[in-house]
Amino acid sequence: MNPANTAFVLVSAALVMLMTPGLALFYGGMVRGKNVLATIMQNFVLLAVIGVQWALVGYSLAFGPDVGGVVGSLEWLGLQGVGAEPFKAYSETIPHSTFMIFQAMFAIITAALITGAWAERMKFNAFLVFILLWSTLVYDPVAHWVWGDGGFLKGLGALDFAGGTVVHINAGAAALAAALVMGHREGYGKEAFIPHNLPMTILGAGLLWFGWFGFNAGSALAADGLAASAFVATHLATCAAVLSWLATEWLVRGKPTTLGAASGAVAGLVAVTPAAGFVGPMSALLIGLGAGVFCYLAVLAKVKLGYDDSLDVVGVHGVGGLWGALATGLFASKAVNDAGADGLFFGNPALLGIQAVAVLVTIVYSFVLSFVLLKVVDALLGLRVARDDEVAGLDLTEHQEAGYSL
Amino acid sequence: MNPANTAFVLVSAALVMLMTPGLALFYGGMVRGKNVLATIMQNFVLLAVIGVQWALVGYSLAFGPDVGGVVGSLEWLGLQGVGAEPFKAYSETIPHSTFMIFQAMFAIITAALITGAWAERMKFNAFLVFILLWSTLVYDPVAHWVWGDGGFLKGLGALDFAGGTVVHINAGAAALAAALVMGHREGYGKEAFIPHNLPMTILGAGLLWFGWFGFNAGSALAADGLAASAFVATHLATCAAVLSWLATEWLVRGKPTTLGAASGAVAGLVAVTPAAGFVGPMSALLIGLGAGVFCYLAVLAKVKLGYDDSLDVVGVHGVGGLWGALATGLFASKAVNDAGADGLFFGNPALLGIQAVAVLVTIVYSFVLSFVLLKVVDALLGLRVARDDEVAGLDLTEHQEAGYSL
Amino acid sequence: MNPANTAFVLVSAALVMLMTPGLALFYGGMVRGKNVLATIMQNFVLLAVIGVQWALVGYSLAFGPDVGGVVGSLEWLGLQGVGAEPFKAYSETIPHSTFMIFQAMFAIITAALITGAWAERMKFNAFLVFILLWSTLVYDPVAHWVWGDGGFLKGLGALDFAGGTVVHINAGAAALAAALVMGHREGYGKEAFIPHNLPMTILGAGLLWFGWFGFNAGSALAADGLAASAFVATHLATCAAVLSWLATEWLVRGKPTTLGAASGAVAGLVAVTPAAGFVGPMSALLIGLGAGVFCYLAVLAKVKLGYDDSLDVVGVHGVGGLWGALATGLFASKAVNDAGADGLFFGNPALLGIQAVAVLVTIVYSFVLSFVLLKVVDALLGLRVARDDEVAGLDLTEHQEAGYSL
Amino acid sequence: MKKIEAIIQPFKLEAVKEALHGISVQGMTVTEVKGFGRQKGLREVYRGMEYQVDFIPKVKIEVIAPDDKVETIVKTIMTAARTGRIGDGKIFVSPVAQVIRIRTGETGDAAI
Amino acid sequence: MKKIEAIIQPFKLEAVKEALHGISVQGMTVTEVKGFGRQKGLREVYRGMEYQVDFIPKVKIEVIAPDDKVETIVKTIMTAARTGRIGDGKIFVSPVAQVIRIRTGETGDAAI
Amino acid sequence: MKKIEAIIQPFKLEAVKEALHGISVQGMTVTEVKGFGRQKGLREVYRGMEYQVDFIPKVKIEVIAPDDKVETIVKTIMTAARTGRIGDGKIFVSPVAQVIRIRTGETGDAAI
Ligand SMILES: Nc1ncnc2c1ncn2[C@@H]1O[C@H](COP(=O)(O)OP(=O)(O)O)[C@@H](O)[C@H]1O
Ligand SMILES: Nc1ncnc2c1ncn2[C@@H]1O[C@H](COP(=O)(O)OP(=O)(O)O)[C@@H](O)[C@H]1O
Ligand SMILES: Nc1ncnc2c1ncn2[C@@H]1O[C@H](COP(=O)(O)OP(=O)(O)O)[C@@H](O)[C@H]1O
Repeated sequence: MNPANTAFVLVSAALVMLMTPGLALFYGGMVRGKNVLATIMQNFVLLAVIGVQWALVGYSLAFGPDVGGVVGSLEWLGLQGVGAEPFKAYSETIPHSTFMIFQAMFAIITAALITGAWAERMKFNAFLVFILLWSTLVYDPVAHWVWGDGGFLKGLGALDFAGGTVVHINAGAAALAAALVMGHREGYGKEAFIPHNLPMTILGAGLLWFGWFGFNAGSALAADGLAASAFVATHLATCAAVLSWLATEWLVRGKPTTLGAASGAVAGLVAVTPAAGFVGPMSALLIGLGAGVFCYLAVLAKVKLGYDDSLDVVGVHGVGGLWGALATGLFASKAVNDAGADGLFFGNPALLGIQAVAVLVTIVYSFVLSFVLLKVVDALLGLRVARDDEVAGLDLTEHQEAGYSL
Repeated sequence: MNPANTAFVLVSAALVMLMTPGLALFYGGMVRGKNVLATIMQNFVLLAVIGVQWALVGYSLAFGPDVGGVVGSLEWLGLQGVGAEPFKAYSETIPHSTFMIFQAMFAIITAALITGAWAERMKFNAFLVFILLWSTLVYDPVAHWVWGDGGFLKGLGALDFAGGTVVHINAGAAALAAALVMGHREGYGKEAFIPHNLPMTILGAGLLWFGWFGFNAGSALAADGLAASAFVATHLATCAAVLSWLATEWLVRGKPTTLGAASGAVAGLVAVTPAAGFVGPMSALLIGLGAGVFCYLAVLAKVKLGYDDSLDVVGVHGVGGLWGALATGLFASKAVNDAGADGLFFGNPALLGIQAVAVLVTIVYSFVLSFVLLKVVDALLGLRVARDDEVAGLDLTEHQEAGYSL
Repeated sequence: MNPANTAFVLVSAALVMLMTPGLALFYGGMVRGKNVLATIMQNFVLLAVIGVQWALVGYSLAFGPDVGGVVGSLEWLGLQGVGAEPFKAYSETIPHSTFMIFQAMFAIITAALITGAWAERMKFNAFLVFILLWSTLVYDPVAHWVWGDGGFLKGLGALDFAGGTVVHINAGAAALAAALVMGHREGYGKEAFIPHNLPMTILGAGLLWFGWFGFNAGSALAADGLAASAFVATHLATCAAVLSWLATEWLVRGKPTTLGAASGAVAGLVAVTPAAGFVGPMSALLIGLGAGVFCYLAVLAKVKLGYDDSLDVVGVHGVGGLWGALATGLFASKAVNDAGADGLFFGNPALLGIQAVAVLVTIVYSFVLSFVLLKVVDALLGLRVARDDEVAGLDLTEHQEAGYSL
Repeated sequence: MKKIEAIIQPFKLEAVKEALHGISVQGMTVTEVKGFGRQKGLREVYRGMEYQVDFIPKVKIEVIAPDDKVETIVKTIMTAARTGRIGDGKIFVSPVAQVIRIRTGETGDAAI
Repeated sequence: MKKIEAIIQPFKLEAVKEALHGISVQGMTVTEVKGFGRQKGLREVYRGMEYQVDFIPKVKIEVIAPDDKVETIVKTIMTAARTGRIGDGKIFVSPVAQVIRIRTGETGDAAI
Repeated sequence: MKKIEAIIQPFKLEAVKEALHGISVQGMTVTEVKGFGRQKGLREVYRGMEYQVDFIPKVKIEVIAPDDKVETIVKTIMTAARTGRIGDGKIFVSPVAQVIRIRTGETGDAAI
């Protein structure tokens, strides 16, 4: 037990927790005023829903004693035996409960990310049912594969420092399924869907950036040189992605936008997540530069492809996570973290292959299962609010509230 | 001296500090737009007012060398002798000044909580005078009784990990006195008092939740298994309270609201505060479940009972704190913290009795003294703004500002 | 290496990072609605611009191996050799990369502070060019003089715990140059320039206060008694400045304002910054009291003097930093920090002289070079947007966005 | 038919609405406006700068009514909106040539 | 010349605008208003308190037009704004004595 | 009596107000409106999507005045509001049958 590491991971857990309200604001500012509360609510309530699910079953499924490499057993249901003693396979220096609660925040934010795909049109009850199923049947197993003691992708040697695959690709694939299943918002292509409050979005981006230091540096599970390295990589990739998103936008559209800066930051944070603890600062810069360009183009491509992923979960988290996971296969270096591996640019092309496999498995599993689950919930409850309710706005019709009464 | 513990408590102090701006937003979003600044101001300025009071006299009264079990002596006026050396009775491993500043943030937020009771109608000068008197004559002694070295409720064996009694019940009782003394807002029962900016309230709730990890886990005063346990209990109780508040609301009113989610979160945070370091995770879940239901019903009851506690300080902090203090008597377990005690469900009914005594003493003392102090200040300065000023809004009439000029 | 110190400084770095979004909101709320995004953008984008500049050249210039006492060499370009090993001259107990990233956040916020001077009228491209030049040619050398190993002001014995000279006076002098070079906003003196969203400004102030604990306490670079002492001094000076600003305002104008409370807080934080690790709590109180009065009067004086420093960077950061640097010469005490020095009130008048020299050198260098750089950029690109664009607002004309579409 | 426009104090809106309901006027349209007149606006202070806010927030009520109801409506508004202090506002009556209810196509008094 | 004022459902604004463009009406002025009428507002709930929001957000379109175009414009608005449900709104037509274009000083029909 | 309505550029409000004060018109009512006309709105860009914002923020000034003052007022507004560019706006004059001051009950010119 090391109190410094415990302090660091507990504070990191608090930082990651703050990312969910941060995301709520990031998303909330981008929708129209009539849907601001419904959008925020779908994030905020996940703190509670997934928080409880995690304690009851999720943690056990994701990190519990391995069952065939694919899922954790039910031994730790209700956090049985998850106490002050460290669990060595995850960390020898912090209480097991500290690791558990740190990971809880990851499960929460992952589910929250997806909500951007169906913003402004999904029923609250259907949302609750779907997300519970998704977290239990998709997130928990995937987390086990990659991070769980005995997980098969971990066994393969796939690297995912803080969740490029588990969190972002996973959420992005689910978001794509959701956008396809749910269809366009009313008025799509005809009306202007203009963000109602961009300062709120920027505030959200600021809180996300802040919390992400806990996400990535905290994933070192110790307050050491590795944590510092991950912290630095996180910051530099994010900086670079802001610049490259803005530069691309400036070239393509003629003006750099504030929403572009915020989006670029998130893209950079996403892309560096899997790599944070495996790459040096200059590699992180390059990963960030790539993220800003690729995600911006992915967002533009959405319009061409014609699906309505309201807040660009696919373009930012899916594509950013994909780039980050592959980039880990390019830029990872044992000089930075010898518990990791060397990537293509450091003489080991095999890692890129392994990363590609991990990515592919996750995309296919997450997309297919999400698609099926959405169809099931649609059949049972209906996924979309009534047309009139959508026009009137979900704040009033789903929650009987108004965001603003100025 | 342990640097890890020092780091942990300093960071916790910063987190608790952030709760006061968080509360300012939580409250500020719930009032009408014409009172947003006045409401925020009454919270923000307390950082300064109680901050200075604490350094000059408050800390000495609350934690200074005991005088008859009821109050601290004046030996530490102006922080004399409160320096880098640990003060063993409070912690052997962190500087005395660290403990002092951590506790300062508690004194600040407690005073701030009460401001919700008289929101939208209290004069700023009367508010300043009252709150200074209250903090000195009510908060400081009560803190001494429960937490001070030699305090009589501590001697009795009452458990209050992070302030259910000292902070929440204390504030709730004062709020009730304030609501009764000040009377209804103009237009009460006739006009709709609709929150002017709920996203602001949600942001506030998010910051409160975040900061509360410092409040509760930080109260372990060490980065150890106990802190981790308190952190986990805090999160789970809060999650459960969000769910139970929403569920009750859904049953009673037909829709789950965003304000309900935020309110439930605060209710859960309040209720788990006294228990955080004494109960296991499943007990915390149950405490949270209770908090959501009880506080929601208490808020409904207010309307029946007819007093105008503008922002439900009594219903959320009073009732939530009461439930939490008693629940500590039910769910506390030496298996979690052997410096604590067993509660009723762990074979020791005596603890519940002790908790009840501590609660009762605090409620009576706080309510009576608050009532008297309010009457005195009313006689001297008048508590309420003029009717016309209330109609025009306190932002303009008390501060010559407008919240928004969009 | 000490993990507790590493944890403390990493978390502090995250806190300081949050100050820039905090400042964005603090400033963003004070401008008119049509310029909210442009104002926020100029802060947010600096995270990225200076973040990258710092990694590529800035850190090496500021902290790299000394060249003649005036600047760092280029040895550490691209963070070469800045890794997990501590660099003893700065700290023996934390990774060099941790120190580097902590300092990165200082370089960012300093540049961001200046943007308040030209708010509502500067072109985005000219801003980018100027700020890059400024950070490289002004900030980096000045940081080297005061904090760099071998810096000449450090050699002189000038004390600047967390950046009164390097950050605030430096930014204030640049801001004065900018206000003079750029001239008045359209409508200055005729139209009312009313803050469009004061709750946003208060939120910003709250985040600044929170983050400033990382700024000042983190500057101890260790989780020890000194960090605790700096933390306490920071809080108390800020509290006192809020009170003294409000009191002065109350006397002069008849009402205490919310913006006054927020401004007082920032003034106190600024003034205590150089002193935080060298003064006791009661000295900090006095420094804060002075800051509130002096900065308030400086802001009033601006109107008389007739320059248009839009958001009072000179009055708050310039004057506050000046007062803080000199006050360090008055109140510093070896009893608090024996690595420091005694000030005038502790028997050593020499320190005050040294502080005055450091201040003077910084003001002259920063003002003159800023002035020249602004003139150069003006000649190349033009500093100001077109008159019509200024009337229409910079959000639309510089970024093609609108802050709100409620 | 006539259009009756009343510029009133915002806090009187509730009372005026009630009073109009009392004489069976159900329909009306309300707009937030800024009034300039004899009533002086408040001063606001920001960082020591004082600004006279020269407009006053007001509310404009528009009611379309048959000619024979105009007098009653005007009187009702007057009574309900009056505080007797400067700034109580004005009522303007102007001619309307035609009224149509969109839903049904009804015109004239039937459409009101 | 006449002024045509239409109070319509906000979500019909786009359709009405398109329809008016279709008959070559380019100029109009739009205001956000609160409508009171037969249509009932929604209930909002805050911490268990239920409030009937009695006004409905509406949009007012004002078009000044030469006398001979009034009928077409009114018909066009009617068709485009109609859903057939309560709350569709009203159209009022009233006389205008003079119109001036500020930029050029043109008056009468030429100024529209 | 007449009602003079002017739709102007928001940044001209101050100048028009001053000019009207200059000819002793003290009272007026101002509303924020959205104008559609010849003047093209700006484009906004969000994540690469470009939206033509087709309305322009405008300000509507309403002044009720005795018949004999109408011409001066219209001229004054014209001069003060003019930039000579498209989008300067329009002035409409229409008849008013009656004016009442709520505070005093005065009617007609005395109520203005
Ligand atoms: N000539 C006018 N034309 C249009 N609106 C007016 C006129 N005079 C006054 N108003 C409106 O009536 C409101 C009240 O007028 P004011 O002169 O302040 O007080 P009173 O109604 O008591 O005479 C003003 O704020 C303005 O909105
Ligand atoms: N007499 C009236 N004067 C002014 N506005 C009216 C009047 N009656 C109705 N309105 C406006 O028309 C809107 C629609 O009226 P309502 O009675 O709800 O339905 P409908 O248009 O189907 O008759 C109202 O919200 C209000 O804005
Ligand atoms: N026929 C009309 N009816 C009502 N308002 C109009 C009409 N034509 C124009 N307007 C208003 O006048 C404003 C200015 O008109 P526009 O055609 O842009 O330029 P200009 O005033 O130079 O002719 C518009 O934004 C609109 O608010």
